Amino acid sequence: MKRPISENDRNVRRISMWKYIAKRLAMVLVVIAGVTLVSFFAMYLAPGDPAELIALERYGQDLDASQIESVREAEGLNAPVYFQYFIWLDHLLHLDLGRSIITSDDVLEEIILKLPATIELTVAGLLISLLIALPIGILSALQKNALLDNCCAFFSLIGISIPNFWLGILLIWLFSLTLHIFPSYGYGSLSHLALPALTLGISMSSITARLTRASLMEVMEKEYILAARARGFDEYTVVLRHALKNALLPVVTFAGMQLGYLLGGAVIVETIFSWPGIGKLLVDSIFARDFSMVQGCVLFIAVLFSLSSLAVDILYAVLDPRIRYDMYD
Amino acid sequence: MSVSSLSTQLLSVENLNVSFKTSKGLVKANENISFEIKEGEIFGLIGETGCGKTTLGKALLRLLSNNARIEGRIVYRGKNILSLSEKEMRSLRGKEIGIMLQDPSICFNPVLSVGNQIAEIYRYHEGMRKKDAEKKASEMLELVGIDSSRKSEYPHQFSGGMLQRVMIAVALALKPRLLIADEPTKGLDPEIKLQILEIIAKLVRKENSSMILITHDLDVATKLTDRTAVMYAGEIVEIGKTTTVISDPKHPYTFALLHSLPEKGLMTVLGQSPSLISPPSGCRYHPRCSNQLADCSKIHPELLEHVDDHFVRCLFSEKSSKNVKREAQLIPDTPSPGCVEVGIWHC
Amino acid sequence: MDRNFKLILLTCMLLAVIGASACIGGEKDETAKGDSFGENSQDLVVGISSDVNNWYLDKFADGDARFVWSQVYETLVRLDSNLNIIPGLAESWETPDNGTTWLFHLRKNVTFHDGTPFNADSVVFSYSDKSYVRQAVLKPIKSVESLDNYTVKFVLQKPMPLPFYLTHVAWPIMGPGCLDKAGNFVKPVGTGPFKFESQTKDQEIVLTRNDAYWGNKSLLDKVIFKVIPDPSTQVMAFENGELDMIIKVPEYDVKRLEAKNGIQVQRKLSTFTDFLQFNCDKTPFNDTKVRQSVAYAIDTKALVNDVLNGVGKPAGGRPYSPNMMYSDPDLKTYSQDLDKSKALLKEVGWEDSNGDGILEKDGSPLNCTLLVSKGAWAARHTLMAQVVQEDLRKIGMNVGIQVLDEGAISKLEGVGNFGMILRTGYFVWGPYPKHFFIHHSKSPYSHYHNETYDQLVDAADSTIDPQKQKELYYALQTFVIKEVPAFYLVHEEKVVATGPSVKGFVITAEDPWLDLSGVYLERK
Amino acid sequence: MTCMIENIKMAEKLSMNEKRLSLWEFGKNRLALFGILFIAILCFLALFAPYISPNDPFAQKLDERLLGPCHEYPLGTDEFGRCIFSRVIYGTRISLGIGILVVAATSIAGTSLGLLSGYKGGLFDEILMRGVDVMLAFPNIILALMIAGLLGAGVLSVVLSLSLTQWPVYARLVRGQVLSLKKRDFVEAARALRPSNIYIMRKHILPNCMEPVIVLGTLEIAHVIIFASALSFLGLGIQPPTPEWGSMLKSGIPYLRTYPHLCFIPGLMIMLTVFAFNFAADGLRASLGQSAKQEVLDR
Repeated sequence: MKRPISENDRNVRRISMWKYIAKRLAMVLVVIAGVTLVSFFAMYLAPGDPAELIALERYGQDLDASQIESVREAEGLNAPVYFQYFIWLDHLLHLDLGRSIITSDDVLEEIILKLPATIELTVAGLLISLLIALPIGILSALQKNALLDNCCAFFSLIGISIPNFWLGILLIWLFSLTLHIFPSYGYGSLSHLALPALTLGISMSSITARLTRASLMEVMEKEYILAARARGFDEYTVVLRHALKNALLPVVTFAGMQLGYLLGGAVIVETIFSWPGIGKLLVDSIFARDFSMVQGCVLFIAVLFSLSSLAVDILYAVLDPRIRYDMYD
Repeated sequence: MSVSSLSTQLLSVENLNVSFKTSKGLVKANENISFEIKEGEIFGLIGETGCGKTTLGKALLRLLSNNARIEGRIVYRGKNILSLSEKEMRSLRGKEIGIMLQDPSICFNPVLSVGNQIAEIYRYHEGMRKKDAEKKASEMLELVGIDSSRKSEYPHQFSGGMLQRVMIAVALALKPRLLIADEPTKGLDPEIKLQILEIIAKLVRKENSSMILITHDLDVATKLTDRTAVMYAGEIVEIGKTTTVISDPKHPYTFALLHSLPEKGLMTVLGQSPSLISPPSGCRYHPRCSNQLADCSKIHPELLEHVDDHFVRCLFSEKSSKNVKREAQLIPDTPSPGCVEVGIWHC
Repeated sequence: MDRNFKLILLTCMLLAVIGASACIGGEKDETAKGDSFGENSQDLVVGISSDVNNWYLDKFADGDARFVWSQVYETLVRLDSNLNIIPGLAESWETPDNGTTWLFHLRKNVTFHDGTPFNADSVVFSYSDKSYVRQAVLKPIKSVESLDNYTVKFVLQKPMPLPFYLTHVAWPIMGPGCLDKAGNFVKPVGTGPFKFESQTKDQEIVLTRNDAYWGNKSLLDKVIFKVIPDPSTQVMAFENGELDMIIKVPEYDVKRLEAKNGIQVQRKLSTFTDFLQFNCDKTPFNDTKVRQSVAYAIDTKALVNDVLNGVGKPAGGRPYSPNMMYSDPDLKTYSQDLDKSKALLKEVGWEDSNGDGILEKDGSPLNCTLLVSKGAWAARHTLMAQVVQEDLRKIGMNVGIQVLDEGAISKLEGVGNFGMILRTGYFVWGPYPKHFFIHHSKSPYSHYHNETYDQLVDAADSTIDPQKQKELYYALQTFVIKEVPAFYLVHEEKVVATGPSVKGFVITAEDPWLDLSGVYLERK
Repeated sequence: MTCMIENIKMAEKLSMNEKRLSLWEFGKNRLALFGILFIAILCFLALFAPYISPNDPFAQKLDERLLGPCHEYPLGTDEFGRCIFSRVIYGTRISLGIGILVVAATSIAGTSLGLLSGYKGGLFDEILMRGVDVMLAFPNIILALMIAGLLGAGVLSVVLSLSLTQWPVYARLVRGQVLSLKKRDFVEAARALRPSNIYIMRKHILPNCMEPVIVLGTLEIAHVIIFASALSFLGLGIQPPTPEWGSMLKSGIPYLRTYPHLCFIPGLMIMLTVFAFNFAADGLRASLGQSAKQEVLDR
């Protein structure tokens, strides 16, 4: 009577797992489609006639209507909007994000060129945030005296409210201008990475700490922790082997979720520290009114973000053996 | 059920009081509980849910949350458990006294495979190497009738009965001298329930260790236990040899419980158990008691020896044992142990 | 399948990524520190604010790119540090017919970085009609041909002081080796004291010494140009010793850096002048009186002395810094006079009818946008713009500032969608006042159209007789003061700061030009 | 910072189960008082800025640049000799103004959309929710950046861009609410009695959605203020000389080494303001009780 139970238990699980992943995949595809829509039509917010802008770039200042018209022809800008969208989409599917209006570089190439820097920054930021958050969260969840706990609480409250561009400047002021420990700008060595990563990390860590503490406290209330104690394990084993692993599951997903948001934070941090990543590229091209580049960056980031959150969900599904695959709402 | 040497005393509880500070007030979960357990004895704790039996079970291992206050003495083989250090306590838990908490479905770490959770016990307490520990774990699983190939599976992949078996394996992994089993058969369908009881009984007897069986299910108690205590509203109201308690209940509550069994024509206990914050004055059972005296609401009865080693907490039975007897005759066919046996075997 | 394992795996992955990046970083660190900051290394690290986007003569080298070009490429005619014209790759030149034909006699045994000899053909190649300059300021060139191996003949449509034009680093001599067989650009090949080694986009450009240089060879092994757009970041980096030299120190840091010992700050009046260009095709600035009132409203002295910490020279409308040719020393310039400027506005009907402090004329308020480039060339501009804004607020003009990239500005400019632009330079190279061309109707940057002005400019630019040129250019200066097609604010003072280990650097007045001859390093 | 909303949700979701008495929750309410007090002060400053501020925030005194604190200029002067104190005070106007404006707009729009889609369900709901997903697929500062960048800098574009990016949060929240409410008995009953949907929505559903929306709104003001100042900091938001904390911070950077207070003061203001609103939101949440709390948090 044991085998059958276990068997169909297994089947149930496997199926629902794949179903779940498939579902999420479909969802993400829908979202990405929407993302392309948004980033295409957002361009129509820009003042001025795209054809004219491109013509200006091509033929310089003294251009006449005929040149603008010829551009309009060449770029298919006289076709109906939805048609243009589909053409653009078609290019997209062939991984062609078009060329920069200003420098006429290939947008995708440009982005790929900047990608490593951004990834380096975000991953470092994430790691730092975890390095800060986990100890704080765990400590304040476990230790008995209220003082340390309150200190951690206060830290996290500050961390939540401090704007990261200000934090960045404070760090520059302290570590670069006053203490001369880290360089204030630039890309390359670890020492260059330090301040930007710290800025990102700290602003993220506060929230992660909060989450860790909360989820660990929740887990410590669980019956299986009592059971573990009943088996005569010392607190160390109880926490590390039994509590922490469960407590960290939500933290892991959350950390993944943040990887996406770190991309957002990166925009500001990269600009402060002139870190040659996608975020800076985005801001620069906004100032240069390089619409195709802006479009490319935003699209790229959004897609990256959606995919990362998908990956995280799947990771969670794998990490947590007892998954309740609830699609949301 | 062979009751082997009831000689040496293993555990004795001396007027134990357990209370919880809560926002609503002081909850007196246990009030001067006293009983003792001998080597190899199986002791039953019976009572409705919320009468404080689970608390008692946890109190014995000091597993209660830190807002609980425990007074009295719990003497385990000469040592007073309540005065032990955390460290000594740890060496006691699992090794000397094993406990099976209620509801296995929440008592296992969801992200560790069951094999893992058994093996770690050996690794922690006996410092075994991974391989040996796992070997032992699979032996344990086989022992409780689970195919050792399932040791790599996770708790959520087991059915309730299976998990209960695993619980037994965990609790008995270190062959404790005393096993506290809290509602081991709760929410299981009859046949599974039976198997579980079989296993527990078999293993406990085999090791000649003692057991405290906490249950609301009289059948289970009657089948397994040597002695039984009936708890009501945080007190022991009747305690004695199981056979005597069952065959000749002296406390109206026990009586009512007995007759709430199906084959006794389901004479249910009226009303519900009182709050432990402000228990009724006098005899705590009097609001629900079928045969009250005037004093029942005033005087709080003592736990008095009625006949040899059969204690009851009831004014009524103090007055005259006759009345209780008469009560008993009202009921058709008072069960003989034998028929109780039968009754249980196919319940 | 143990979950522990998965968790570990995950963390390992993260660590791996970090580790990898760290290593990459590590290596970069080597090249940066190891070489350039090691004992007695001769690698100069210079901060610039914009990358080199093109290396070939078919496009204009903009921004700080020219500082880099000036190390790799050379021109036929050069200027000394005080803007006197001197031989470059051409040893001498002559014009048989007052400026329509020019003969350049080239320097012998000069070789390009790829070893090919420099000769007349390479000049012809550099000034072929494909070159940017032939399509822009040197449109008038009819032909460029080599008479013999070391003589080149330029034929123009009209007389022009060609040598001055040829001093500009943005149209230098390039070797045919720049191109491959198919005619695509491969690598920069010049004759300059440094060779191109490598470029990391938006980060750094590395040049190595050209040992076959015809002049006296540089004492430096390498020059590393670090691209740091934000000027204040540049200064921080410089003060933290990450840079040896910054070539455009923001005015607000000059005093502090000068005070620091070890750091050397050299200042010299350059050929650039910041000016406020009006959109004369549109209201309100199509009205000369309005432009004049702006000229009266702005206090250029305060601008220089207070906001720019006394770096630079108040122009008060003078289009040329005094160190330029034909700059009229006793030109009557503007100085702030709010009453006068208010009066001028009143004259042409701008009055505050609704008492909101902003003037109106037939219903429409006196608003305009001021375009400012995003600090790539001059950090001071954003500051100056705000002062201008405040000064004009005092006379009831509501100015909105828009900070944009050069590219974005030139777009808006093309559409004519602006009121004023704050800019600097334009047709400024060496001492020759070609700059007046900016307001000429034919100029792509002109927003001013005036027959007499155009005629004056053409006349001045089609003679080589100094006396006549002087008269005409004086006339132009007074014209600009009177008509104010643009109001000239500040004569730029070039500020270069060098670190403790940099020796033997001398600043030149020419901009954009970086002269590293005689520079060497003493690292401690 | 960009992910505050989600963060708070995720974190709070669990911090609801926090049991220990500590600053994490009980303390919050004490802090909530501080928060509300501070907000009150800010509002006061914003309303009476002209009377409170000692100097004209625009007036440049080029000969009094970069002064330290003195009795004429309580917080000193900036790079144009403008009174920092006055500018900070006027800054509250902008920040609060934008915050409240955006939150008002988005909460109304989001709530009504959420109501509809939750109540109607079906295709409309599907489409709207996918829309919401799409909007939330952009790290929100980025979308705001793009829109602001395209529209060109200025107050209007800031408000617009933030409004366009913030509404989905409310929509999703309210929708979730409605879905849970629809199952409740009293709504069922009401339906049985009175078939008019509008009536039911207005009378029964909307009031029950309000509490969490209010809490979220308070939280949102904080985020909007941060976003707005971030945009200005990047130079895409409010343009100088308008006194806005973000742009003040930006223009202070060149003087970071010599006059760090140019950067410190506005930054501190932003942080305290956000601080205050976060506390206030927590306080509200607590006072609205577990239920409302719960609902705010599941998206």
